[in-house]
Amino acid sequence: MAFEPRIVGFLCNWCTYTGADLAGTARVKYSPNIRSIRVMCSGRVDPVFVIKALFEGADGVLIGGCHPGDCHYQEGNYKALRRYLLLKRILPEYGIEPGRVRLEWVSASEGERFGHVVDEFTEEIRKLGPLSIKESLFESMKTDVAHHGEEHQAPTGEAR
Amino acid sequence: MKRIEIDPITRLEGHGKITIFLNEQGQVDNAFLQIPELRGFEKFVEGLPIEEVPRVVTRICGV
Amino acid sequence: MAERIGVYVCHCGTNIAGKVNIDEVVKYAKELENVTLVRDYKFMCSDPGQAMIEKDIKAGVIDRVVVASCSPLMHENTFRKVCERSGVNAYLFAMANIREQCSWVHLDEAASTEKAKGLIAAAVARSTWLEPLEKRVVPINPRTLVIGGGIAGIQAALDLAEAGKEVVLVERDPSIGGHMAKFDKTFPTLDCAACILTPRMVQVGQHKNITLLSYSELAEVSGYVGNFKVKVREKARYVDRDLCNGCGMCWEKCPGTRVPRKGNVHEKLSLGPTTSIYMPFMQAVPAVPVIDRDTCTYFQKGKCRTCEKVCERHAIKFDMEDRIHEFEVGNIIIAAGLQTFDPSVMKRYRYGILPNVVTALEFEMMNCAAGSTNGKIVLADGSEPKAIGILHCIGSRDKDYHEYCSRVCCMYALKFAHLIKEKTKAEVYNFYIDLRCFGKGYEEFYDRLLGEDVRFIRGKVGEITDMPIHEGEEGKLIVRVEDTLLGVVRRIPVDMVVLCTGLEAPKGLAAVAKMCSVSIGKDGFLIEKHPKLGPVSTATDGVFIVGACQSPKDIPDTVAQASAASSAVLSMIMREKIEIESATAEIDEEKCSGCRICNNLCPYLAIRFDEEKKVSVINEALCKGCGTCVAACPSNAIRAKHFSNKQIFAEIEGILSSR
Amino acid sequence: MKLKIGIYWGAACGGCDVAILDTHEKLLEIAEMADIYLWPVAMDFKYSDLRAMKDGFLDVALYSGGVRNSENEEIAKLLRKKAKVMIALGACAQLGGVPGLANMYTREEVLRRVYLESESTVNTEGVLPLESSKAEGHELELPHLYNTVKTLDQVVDVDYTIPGCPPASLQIYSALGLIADDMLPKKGSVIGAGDRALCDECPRKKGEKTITRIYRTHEKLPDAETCFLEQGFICLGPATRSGCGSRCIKSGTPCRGCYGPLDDVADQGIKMLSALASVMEPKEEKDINAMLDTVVDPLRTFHRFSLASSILRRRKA
Repeated sequence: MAFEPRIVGFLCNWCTYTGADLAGTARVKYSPNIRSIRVMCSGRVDPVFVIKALFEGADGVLIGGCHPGDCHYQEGNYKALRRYLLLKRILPEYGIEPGRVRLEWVSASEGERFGHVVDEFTEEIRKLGPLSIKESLFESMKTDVAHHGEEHQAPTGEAR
Repeated sequence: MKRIEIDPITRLEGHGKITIFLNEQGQVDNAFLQIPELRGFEKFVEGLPIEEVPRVVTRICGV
Repeated sequence: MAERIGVYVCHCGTNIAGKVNIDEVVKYAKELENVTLVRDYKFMCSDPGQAMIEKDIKAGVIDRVVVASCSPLMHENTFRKVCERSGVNAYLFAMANIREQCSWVHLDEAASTEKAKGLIAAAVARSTWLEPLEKRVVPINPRTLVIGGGIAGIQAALDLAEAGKEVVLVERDPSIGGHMAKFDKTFPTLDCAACILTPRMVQVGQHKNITLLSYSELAEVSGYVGNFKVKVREKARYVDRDLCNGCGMCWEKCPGTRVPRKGNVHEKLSLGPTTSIYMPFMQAVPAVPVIDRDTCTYFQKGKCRTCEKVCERHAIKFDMEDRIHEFEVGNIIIAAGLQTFDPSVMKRYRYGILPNVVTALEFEMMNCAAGSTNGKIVLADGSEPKAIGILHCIGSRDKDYHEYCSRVCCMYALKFAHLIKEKTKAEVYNFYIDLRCFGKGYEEFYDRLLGEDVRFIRGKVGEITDMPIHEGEEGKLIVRVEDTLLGVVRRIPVDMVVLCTGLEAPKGLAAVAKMCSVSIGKDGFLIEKHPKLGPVSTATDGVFIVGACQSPKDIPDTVAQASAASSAVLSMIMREKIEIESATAEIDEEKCSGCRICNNLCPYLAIRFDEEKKVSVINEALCKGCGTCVAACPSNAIRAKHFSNKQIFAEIEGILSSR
Repeated sequence: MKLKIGIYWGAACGGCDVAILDTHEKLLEIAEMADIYLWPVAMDFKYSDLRAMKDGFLDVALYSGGVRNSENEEIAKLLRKKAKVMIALGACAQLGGVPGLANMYTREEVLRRVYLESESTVNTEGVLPLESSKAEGHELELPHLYNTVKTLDQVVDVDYTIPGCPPASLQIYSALGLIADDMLPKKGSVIGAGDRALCDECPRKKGEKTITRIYRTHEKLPDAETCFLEQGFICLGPATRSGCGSRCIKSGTPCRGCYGPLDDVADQGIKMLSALASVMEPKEEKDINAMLDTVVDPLRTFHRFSLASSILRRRKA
């Protein structure tokens, strides 16, 4: 089966989520690869969520917030931007292409643009191929087996 | 041929085992010291900011 | 876990069912953890649809509800209400948006169905971790605090008082009136400022619904919309307000000098009355004098008390102390006004060095009939000027000082030109960058001035000097300017220079803003809720801003804003109660280390550091639930209600559970 | 009844063992409350002694070090079987510790660097350690070096954790006291440490934070009174459990995170990353990036001790 990217979106309630709804109302068509989680503000998006989503099987993560200056909570989007830019610097060290995480400002009136952003991002992720973090972790530990012991425990990714 | 394993060797820093092989007469035919532990500091200090190196390599041996 | 979740999948006619395989989705949902029942229906939002949920809840089959239908922005409230009236907390409801963000936007049926499964699994996983929250409704105290007794505060206070609502008006100076009380005429109609302002001041002073605290400053604000607790410090004026009848004997006999008098006429301009016990100005409200402690002979040297002796009503009280007044108010209107730019930092205009370089405010006072020159325009030596230069944009539209336009200077400069022409025979030069005459009747006023023989030179003045080069420049102030319309540098000799200083945020505004949880912009002014749609509200519910403390403004705009704010406050008061956000953030004191990472992050200033406990504390009444602090808290001591880490982690796992 | 204790070190440096010894005269009290049945660094027991024990014989096992090879895992599992209570002792057992940084590389990269490329190694024949080899006719065996460093709880069921690199000696003593007095909290808890982040016990003055740039230690002399983070030195204190007695802070060094995350924090390093980015001043992308250029080596800075326990655990191969 051909690779279909799975993208998790973290969309702010006031701009990007509303914009995505508008895309729906206007029947804009875009790729079904994104699945979105609504948060009140892009400032709520903890980089840990992004890492968690990648670990749980997302091939890409889209963070959507209000345009600079338009944040419903005034400055949450700036915090999101700084976290995102710092997170992007750490991803390559984890062996993850930084292009797999993307931050976009999409306003409540930009339904069509939301569709474009998703289509474009989906194609980029498609080019990057599957991320398969969990599978790769399993693979990396396949030979990590004690002589006399049982098989090592599978990674659970449980929050500690 | 008899084989004696001293595993682990104790009361010193680090991991080690000694394997001794005795011949028919019960005399030592051969003895081997093996170091089973490797952590790879040589690799992961590469590219470390210089001020971090002394703080990291102290974890080679804490004894 | 023993959650019993009911999942309801909506067909929305064919809107969803046309693209998403409902049977498959229902089958999938049935297998999800904690799901007790799954139903599908043509229109979940319809009465029979709602009744389905209601019946299942009331039958005790389910205790949490997930509806997979349209966007939560569309129908979250509808279904929350269903939950509530059936006995399930509204916050135990979760929604999967399988219409706007699924069936309407994707072409492929299989992919839409898979996505719908993931979205429903996410909502179910989230639902498992949801917690009931209390809806919070708070009453609105009908009393209002107005900070600032300039024209903005006066207007707002009167609007409210006339509507029968109590107002506490706090003014920093001994009298209300603000800047407007210092003006002679107002542009463009040339109304006499005192004539229109004084009656209103008196009305404020006498109104039964207004508690006027002049010579007072805001000391503390706590609480939240509808329920603010306010402390105001009233400075000791050493004169009993109730006993004084304003006869004037005290200041007539006062030997103290509040301001040293010299020969220079202009030196008295901005200083007002000069004795140590003084009435700020003749129309002051309250009409009660004040003793200036710093220059009073008694306070400084221990004896004198002349005023006390001459006061027949024994109103002088040297033992008076600052008083703290405490109030509870429902809303706050900040009308803190402005201060004018101090041009002495612009060395090239030599303000403070050359005696005949004056600021606009000094020139206003010179023109004011009640001022120290009785309204005459005179030079420092008392003689009449033959030529006056008016320099626009001093401190405004200048990257070195304030980038913004102060919005009033062009018009008051024109007013000055007119007054000069009216009162003297002097030549008038206006040095401007652009003339911005945008208000009602403003352009017409400019046009009128063009016919009054006033000269306009387009150019930002480079320098004011008293060093003559050419003949006829001796004893004059020479304005060096590039006339950008002619493209030449000119030297224009005048006798007096008026600097049209811009408006800036007044001293102490930042402290007031902090107390009231209002943010300050880069320019130093208060930030409104929305520049277009919320010009007098702020990010903090129950706090409103009017007049020049929001941005430079002329009198008409200020008054309009004041009335806008008072009607907004009235609208709050009329509702009697207000619902406030339940999905807020909270800090677990047991976990907070007091690292203070979060302290600067909150745009509503809802986070405060408790110095005693050494932990950060969220005022939940101010919190709007954006979650920024939660994402930042490195020890997870802050929890976002309704958007907790656990809930979002569960959603992530759920959303990725289908292929 | 005296406690029966076994102490073992996996991929460790022995610092945790020394921390036990560093309890000084309290060691006598420990000796009174417990008998030791295994402690390679200090006393002479063999693996054979451990194997010979009945399951559940030990009351407590203290395991320090990460799980780096098959021997570590084997002994960890053996200890788990033999002990009623399994305790992860120190940062390596809890988080992977400094040796967990090897998760940025593969097993092959590590072996190549250590045995072939290292400047101080002469290995002209290119010999690499073999798990089983023949030397002069004798069969010899070595443990299998793992590709991925693991924390103890990724390999066996861990009951309690005493954090730190090394754990503060008195904290070990007090944790042992909890066991002796049967006062252990609920399973899975961290013991011998605080419930709040380090800032709670840090003596420095803390104010509101807005950071304009990051400094390395040689770039600026830190003020001795003020919070390191406020001065622009990356300090992991806000994201790190207290209990060490602010050792680093008191010797003029920002916290590096060895006491690990607080309860319910899924990823210490990423959480600190979020906190730091939150309090940075710039707003424009260009300015933010200029400031981020001053954050050198972010992965190893934020995950100095915790890479192996982070959500992603290692660099993707």
